[in-house]
Amino acid sequence: MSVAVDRDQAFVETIGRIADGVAAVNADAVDHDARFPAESIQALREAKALSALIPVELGGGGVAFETIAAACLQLGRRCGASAMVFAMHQIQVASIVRHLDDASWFEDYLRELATDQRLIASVTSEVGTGGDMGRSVAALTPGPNGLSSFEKQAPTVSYGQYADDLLVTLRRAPDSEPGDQVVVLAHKDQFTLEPTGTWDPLGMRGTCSPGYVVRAEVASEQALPTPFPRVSSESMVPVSHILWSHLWLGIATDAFDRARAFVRAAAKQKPGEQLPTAIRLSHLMSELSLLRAEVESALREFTDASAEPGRERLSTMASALRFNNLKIAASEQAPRVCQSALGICGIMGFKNDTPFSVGRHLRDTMSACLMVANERIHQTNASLLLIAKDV
Amino acid sequence: MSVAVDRDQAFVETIGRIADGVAAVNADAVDHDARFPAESIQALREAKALSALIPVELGGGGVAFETIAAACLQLGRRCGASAMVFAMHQIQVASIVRHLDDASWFEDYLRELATDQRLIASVTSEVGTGGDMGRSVAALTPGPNGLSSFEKQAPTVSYGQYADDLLVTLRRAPDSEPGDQVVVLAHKDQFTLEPTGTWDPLGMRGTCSPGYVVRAEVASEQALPTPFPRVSSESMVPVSHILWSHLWLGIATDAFDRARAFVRAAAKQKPGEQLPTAIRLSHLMSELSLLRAEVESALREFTDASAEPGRERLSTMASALRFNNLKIAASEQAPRVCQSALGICGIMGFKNDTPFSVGRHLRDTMSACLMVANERIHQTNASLLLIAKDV
Amino acid sequence: MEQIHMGNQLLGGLMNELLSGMTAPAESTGPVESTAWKIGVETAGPASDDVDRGSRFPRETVEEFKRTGLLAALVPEHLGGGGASLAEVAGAVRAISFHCVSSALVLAMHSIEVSNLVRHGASEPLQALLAEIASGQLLIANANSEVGIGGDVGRSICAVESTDEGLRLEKEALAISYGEYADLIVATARQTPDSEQTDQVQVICRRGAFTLEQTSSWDATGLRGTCSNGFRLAASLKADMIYPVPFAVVANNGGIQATTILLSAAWVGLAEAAAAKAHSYVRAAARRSIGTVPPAAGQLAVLATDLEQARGLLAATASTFVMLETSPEMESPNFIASTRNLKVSTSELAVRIATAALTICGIMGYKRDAPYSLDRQIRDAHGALVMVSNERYLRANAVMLLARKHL
Amino acid sequence: MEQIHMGNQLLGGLMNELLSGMTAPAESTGPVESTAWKIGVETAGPASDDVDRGSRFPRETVEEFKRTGLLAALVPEHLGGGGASLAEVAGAVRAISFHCVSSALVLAMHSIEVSNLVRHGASEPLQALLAEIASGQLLIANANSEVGIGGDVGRSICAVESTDEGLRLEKEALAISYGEYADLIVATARQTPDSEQTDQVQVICRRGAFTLEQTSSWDATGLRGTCSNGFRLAASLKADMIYPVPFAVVANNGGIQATTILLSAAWVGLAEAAAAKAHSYVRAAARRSIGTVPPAAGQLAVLATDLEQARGLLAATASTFVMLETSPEMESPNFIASTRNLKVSTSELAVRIATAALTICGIMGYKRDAPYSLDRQIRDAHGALVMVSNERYLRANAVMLLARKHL
Repeated sequence: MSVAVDRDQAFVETIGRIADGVAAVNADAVDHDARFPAESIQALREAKALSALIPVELGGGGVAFETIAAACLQLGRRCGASAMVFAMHQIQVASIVRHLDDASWFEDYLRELATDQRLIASVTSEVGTGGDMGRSVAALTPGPNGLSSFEKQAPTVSYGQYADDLLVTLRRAPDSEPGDQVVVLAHKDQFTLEPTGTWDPLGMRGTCSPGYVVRAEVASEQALPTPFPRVSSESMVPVSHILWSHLWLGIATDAFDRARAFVRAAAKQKPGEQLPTAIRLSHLMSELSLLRAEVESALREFTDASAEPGRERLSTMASALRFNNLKIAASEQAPRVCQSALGICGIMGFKNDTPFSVGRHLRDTMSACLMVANERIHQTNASLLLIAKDV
Repeated sequence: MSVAVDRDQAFVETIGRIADGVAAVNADAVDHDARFPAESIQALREAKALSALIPVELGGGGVAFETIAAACLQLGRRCGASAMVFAMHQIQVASIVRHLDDASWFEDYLRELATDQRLIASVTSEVGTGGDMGRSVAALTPGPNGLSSFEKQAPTVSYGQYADDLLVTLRRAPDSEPGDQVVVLAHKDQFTLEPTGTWDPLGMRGTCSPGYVVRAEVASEQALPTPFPRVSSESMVPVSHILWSHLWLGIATDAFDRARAFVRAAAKQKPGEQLPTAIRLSHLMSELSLLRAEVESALREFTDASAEPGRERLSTMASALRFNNLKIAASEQAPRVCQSALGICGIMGFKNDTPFSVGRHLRDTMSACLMVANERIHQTNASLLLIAKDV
Repeated sequence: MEQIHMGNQLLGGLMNELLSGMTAPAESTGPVESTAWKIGVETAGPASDDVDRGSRFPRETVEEFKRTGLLAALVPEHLGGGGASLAEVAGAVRAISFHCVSSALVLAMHSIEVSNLVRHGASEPLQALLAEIASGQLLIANANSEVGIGGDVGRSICAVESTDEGLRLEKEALAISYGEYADLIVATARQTPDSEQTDQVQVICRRGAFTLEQTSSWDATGLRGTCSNGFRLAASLKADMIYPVPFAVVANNGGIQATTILLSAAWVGLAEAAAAKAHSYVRAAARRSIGTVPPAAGQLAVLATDLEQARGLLAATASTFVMLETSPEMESPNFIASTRNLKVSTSELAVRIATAALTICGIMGYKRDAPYSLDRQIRDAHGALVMVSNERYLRANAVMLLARKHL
Repeated sequence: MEQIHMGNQLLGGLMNELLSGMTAPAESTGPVESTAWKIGVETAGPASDDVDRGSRFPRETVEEFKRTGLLAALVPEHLGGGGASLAEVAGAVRAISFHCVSSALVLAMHSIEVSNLVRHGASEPLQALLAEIASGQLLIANANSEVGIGGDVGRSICAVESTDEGLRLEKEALAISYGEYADLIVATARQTPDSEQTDQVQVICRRGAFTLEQTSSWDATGLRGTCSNGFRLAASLKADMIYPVPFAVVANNGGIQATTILLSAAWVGLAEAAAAKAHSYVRAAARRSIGTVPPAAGQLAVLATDLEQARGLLAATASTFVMLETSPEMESPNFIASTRNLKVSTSELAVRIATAALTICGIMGYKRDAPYSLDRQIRDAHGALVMVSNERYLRANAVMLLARKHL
C-alpha cells in the first residue's frame, strides 16, 4: 500500500512539473495557433504518463484512477488543451483496462502502448445519430481476407491527426441494430483519416478536433469482448465525466488563483483598505467550493462503486443520473467561476498578456456545456427520473 | 467496529421513524402557529437521541458525528424546525464533548443530560457586538457567595423557553478583553429569561427564537476549561455549519422529492408525452447534486481532520475558509433548489395543502443566509484570503 | 437563530423613517394612480396583514375602489366611467400593490375584464352593462380556467347548452379568484355542446343567475387575499351576454395584453415596496455611521438596476398598448410576445428584488413583525412566478418565435 | 470533442437563411441608423473577422463613417453636421455593433466627445472646431484614464503646465483607444500644477501638436479592434482648446449619460447579433422537423425576454436623454444613476444573451468558422462587463442611493 501511495504521489508530482514546466509555457501559443500541445504530450510520453493507468503486470505504471484524475486537474491548471488530450487518452485506456476480460490481443496492445507510449483518440460520435453515443450507423463489415472493415463519418475526432491509435464504436455487424455496438481499437497502420471540417473554435483550441471520415481494416480480435453498452455505463461515460470535470476544475482553480493574486496585489498597493474585490473573491471562492466538492464527491462514489465486486452499482439508473449530474453541474459551474474571476480582474483579466489574464480560462470552460450537449443529457435524465426508483 | 456500525444504522433508522411518524405529522401546525415542535423533541427524548453523541462511558449513545449529521438530514426532510432544534442542541453537545479535558463537572453534566435527556440552547449572539461571536460584552462576574453571575442581552435564543440548560459565551471576567471568552453551561434552575422581542418570522417558525435578557448565577467549574476561541474554531463553527447544511440539504431534498412526485403524476396522466417539467426536474437535480456534494465533502473533511492527533488542521485559515464556504454555498443553494421545485410544481407547490406544497421549504431555507449573515462571513473570508497561504 | 442585532431603541426612529420614505414613487401617471395610492396608504396597507393572515377578501379596500369609482376607471366617460387609459389603471394597480398585492390583483383582474368589455362590447346590451358597471360599481371575476384542460385557457370542456329554460352553463373552474364576492363572472365555454374544444365563446354570468359550489380551497404561500378557490359554476345565461366575437379575438385583441400589463403592474408595485424597505434600511444604517458607505449599499445599487428594468418594461409596454388601442398592430404576434415577456420579466425581477431586499435587511426583513419585514413581499413574489405560469408563456412564445422572421 | 452533428449538406442552406435573416431590426430610428446598417452590411461585417484576429483598427469602416458623414452626425446642421439626436446615433452604434462591435465602439467613443463639445463648446473657437469636425470628418479619441488613479476618471495626476512655449500637457494614459488614428484627443488634467486632483479641466489636443509613445499593448479577449493601447501623451495646448467649464460639469451634464447610452447601444447591437444567430438556428432546426417545437425554442423564448429588456432600457434612456437635452434635470442624480444602470444592465444582458445563444447553437456557435459562430459575440460581450467597470458604476450609484429619498 505504502509503495503504491508513494508511486502515485511521485506521479502527481511529475505531472505537476510537466504542467508548470512545459504545459504552462506553451499554453498561450497552443491557444493562439489552435495547435496540438505537442510539447506537453511529448513530456508526458517521456514520463511514461500515457501508460500510467495500465497495470504493472502489463508494463504500465499501475497508478490509481484517482491519481489520473488528480493529474488531469494539475494539467488543467496550466493548459486546458493539454489536460483534455491527456484526459481523453486516459478515458480510452480506462475503458480497455476495465473491460479486458483476459482478451490477449488487448493485453498485448496495452504492453505495446506502455512500451511505445502510444496515444489513443476516440471516435464515438457519428453523423446521423443525433448525438446519441448509444447508437451507431457504421458497422464492422467482414471482408474476404478474414479482416473486417468500416467507414465512419465522425463529426469530431479530437487530436485525431496526432493519435497513434483510435478507439471506435461501431455496430457489431452490417445487420446489427443501431444499439448493438462494439468498441474496436484501430492501429495507426490500419486506418486513414479524411478530414471533413476545420477546427478554429472559441476555446479548447489545442484539442484539434475537426471532423473526419475514418476508414480502417482490422482483425476481429480488435473488438473488445465486452459489449459497448456495458463499457459505456461502467466506464466510458462515468470516466469521461469525472476526468473532464477534474480538468475543468483545474482551469477554474487557476482562474481563482489569478483573481486572488490580483486582489492581493491590489491590497498591497492600498494597505489597510477594505477592498470591494476582496469580498467578491470570497463569493468566487464559495462558487469554486461547490465545484470542487461536486468533483471530489463524484470521484469517490465512482471509485467506491468500482471496488465492489461486479461493479453493479455503476449500471443502475441512480448511477447514470449521478455521473450525468456531475457533467452538467461541473460544466455549468466552471465557466461561472471563470466569469467571476474576470469580473474581479477586470481589464487586466480581459487582456491576454497579463499575469491575471483569464480569457483563455473562460473560453476553454465554455466548451464544457457542449461536450455531449447538456440539453441532451437533461433529456436522458428526464426519462430516467420518471422511472428510476431511487435517485 | 461492526457493533458501532449497527448501532449507528439503528439510530438513523430510529430518527427516520420519528421524522416520518412525528415530525412530518406536526410540521404544518408547527409552521402555522410558530410553535415549538414539542412532539418531535419528546419523541427524540424517548429515543435517547439528545444524548446520542455523548460517549457510551458517560451514559450516551456513542454514535459517530456523521450519524448525527445524517439524522439532521432525515429530520430536515420532514420538519425544518424540528431538525434545527435537534441540530442546535447537538452543536452544544459536540462543543462540550470535544473539549471536555477531563473536567469532572462537565462529565457529570453529560451523564445527567443522558439520563434526563436535557435539551441545551445556545446563547452566543449578543447585542452590541455587531454580530461577531468572537467578542462578548457580558462577563462572568465573581460574587460574594463563591458563585459567579452574568447578565447577557441576547438578540435571539432559539427555543430558549423550552431549553433545560443554556450554553453561553461570556468574557472570562469583568476586566477581560472582549475576545477573552469562555463558554459557560447554565443549568435550568440557575438562569432566568426575560423576553425582549417576539418571534413571528417568514420561516423556521418553530424554532421560537425571540430575544432575551439572560441572567444566571453559576459555579466556576461550569465554565469549559478550553478557551472559547479554540472551542469555536475546532468545534462550534464547523459543527454548526455542517449540521445546518445537512438539515438544509434535507429540506431541499424533500422539495426535490415533491417536484419529482409532481412530474411523475403528470407523466402518468399523459403517458408517452415529453413533459417540459421533466427537463426542468433534471436541471433541478443537478442543482441538488451540487448541494449534496458540498455538504458531504465538508463533512468528510471535518471528520478526517477531527481524527488527526491535536486536530490542528481545524485551526488553520484554510479550514476556517473551508467551513465558511460550506455555510455560504449551502445557504445559497438550498433556497435555489426549493425555488426551482416551486417553479416545477407551480400553483400546486404554491398552495399549502397539496402533496406537492413547497412553500414551507422555501421559507425555511431562506433563513439560511441570515443565520450568521453571509455578508459578514464574506468579510471574514475576504480578510483571510488576503493573508492565507493555501486555500 | 443567530442574527446581527439592531437595538430596540432604534426601532422607533426607523419606523418613522420608513413611513416617511414610503411615499408614492416619483413618477405618477396621474389622478387615477393618486387615488389608488391614497387607498393604499389609508386602507389597503393597514388591512394587508389581516387579509394575508386570514387569507380573506380585502373587502374594505374593494369598498374604497367602489367608492372612488376605480372599478369603472376604464369605462368610457359617456357611459359614466372614468375614461382612463390602461396605462393609468396600471399605475393604480402598481400603487395599490405597494401596500397590498392581493388587493392590487383584485383591481387588476377586474380591470382586465372591463378592458375586454370596452374593446369588444359594442352591442347595445353590453354597452348598457358597462354603464351599469359604472353606476353600480360592479365587481367582475373570471372563471376561464377549467379542471381537465391543464391550464390552457385556449380550450374548454364545458359548453353553452340550450335548455327549455334558456341557455345554461356548468363549469368546473379550477379557480375563480374572489368569485364569492363578484357581481359578474365571465367564463369561457365551447360555443355549443358539439363544438371543438377550441371553438370558444366568453359569457358573462350575473349574480342571482349563477351559483357557486366550492370544490377546492385557497390556502397558499402568498397572494392569500385573492381567495382563489375552485368552484363549480352553474349559470343561466342571456344570449346577449355572450361576447359577440369568438373568445380567441377577445384574448388576442387586447385580452392577453391587458392581462400581462395589469399583472405586471402588481409585480412592479410589489418590487417597489421591497426596494423601499431595503432603501430605508440602508439609509438608516448609513446614518448610524456617517461618512461610510454600508456594505449593503452596493447590494442596493444592484437591486436598483433590477427595479429600473422592471419599471422601464412596464412603462414602455403600457404606453405601447395605449398607442395601439385602435390599431391592428395590437394583435401582432410581436406585441403579444412582447407583453408575455413583460409578465415573465417583471415576475422574475420581483422575486430577485424581494430576495435581494431580504439579504439587505437580514433578520429584520425575515421577521413578520419588524418594520422592514419582507415576509409578504417574498411570499407574494413567488406567487408572481406561478400565477399564469411563466413556463406557459415562454412555451407560447417559443412557438411564435419559430414563425417570426426577425427577433 | 463530442458534438451534435449537423450534416455539412445543410450548411449551404443555413448560410442563406442566416444572411436573409440578418436584416436590420424592425424598428429603425431613422436615416442615420439606416446609413450605419448599410456600412455594417457592406464594410464592418465583412472586415470584422480580420479586425478581430489582427487586433487592428477597423480603418475601412471608419473611412465609411467619414464618407457618409457619420462622424459629424451629432454636429448641428448650421455647423455643417447632421444635426442628429443622440438617440439616432445610438441607433447607428447599435446597427454597426450587430456586425462589428469594435467598429461600433469607435463610433460610440468618438460620438461621446462630439456630444460633449456640442453641449459645452459654446465658445467661438470650439464652435469653429465643431465645424471643422464636420468638414474634415475628424476622429476624436479620449485619454481620460491615467496610470495611478485606479480608473477613477474624476481625478487627475497630470496637470496643464505653463511653459515658455505655451501650455503643455504630459499624461500617462492607461489606454487611448484608437489613439494612433485620431485627429483629436481629449484628455482630463488638473487645471494647474497646484490644483487638487479633482480640480480638473478637459483639454483638446490636435494631431500635429501631440505625440504618443506606446506604453502598453492591447491583446485582449475581445473588443480587439479598439486598439486600446496605453500611451504617454505629450501635447502643446491652446488655451481656447480647453473646455470653458470644469470637467465635472462636462461629465455630469451629459458626459456620463452619453457615454452609458452609446456604450449600451453597442452592447444591445451585440446581443441582437447573437440572438439573430440563435433565432436562425432554431428556425432551421424547426424546418428540419416540421410540426415539432425544437427544445431550443424554449431557450430562445427566454433569451428573447432578455433581449426585450435590453432594447427597452436603451430606447427609454436614449429618448429621456433627448427629452432632457436642455433641461437641468439632465444633471439630476436620478437620471445619472439611471444611465449607469442602463450600462450595467445591458452589458450583463449581452453576456447572458450571447451565452444563451451559444447553448442554443452548441458546437456550431463555438466554432469560429461556422455560420452560427458566436465566438466574437461571446468574447466581446465579456469586454462589455469590464469596459468602464460595472463594479465602479454600481459603487457610484450606491453612494448616490444613500442620499436619495425615494428609489
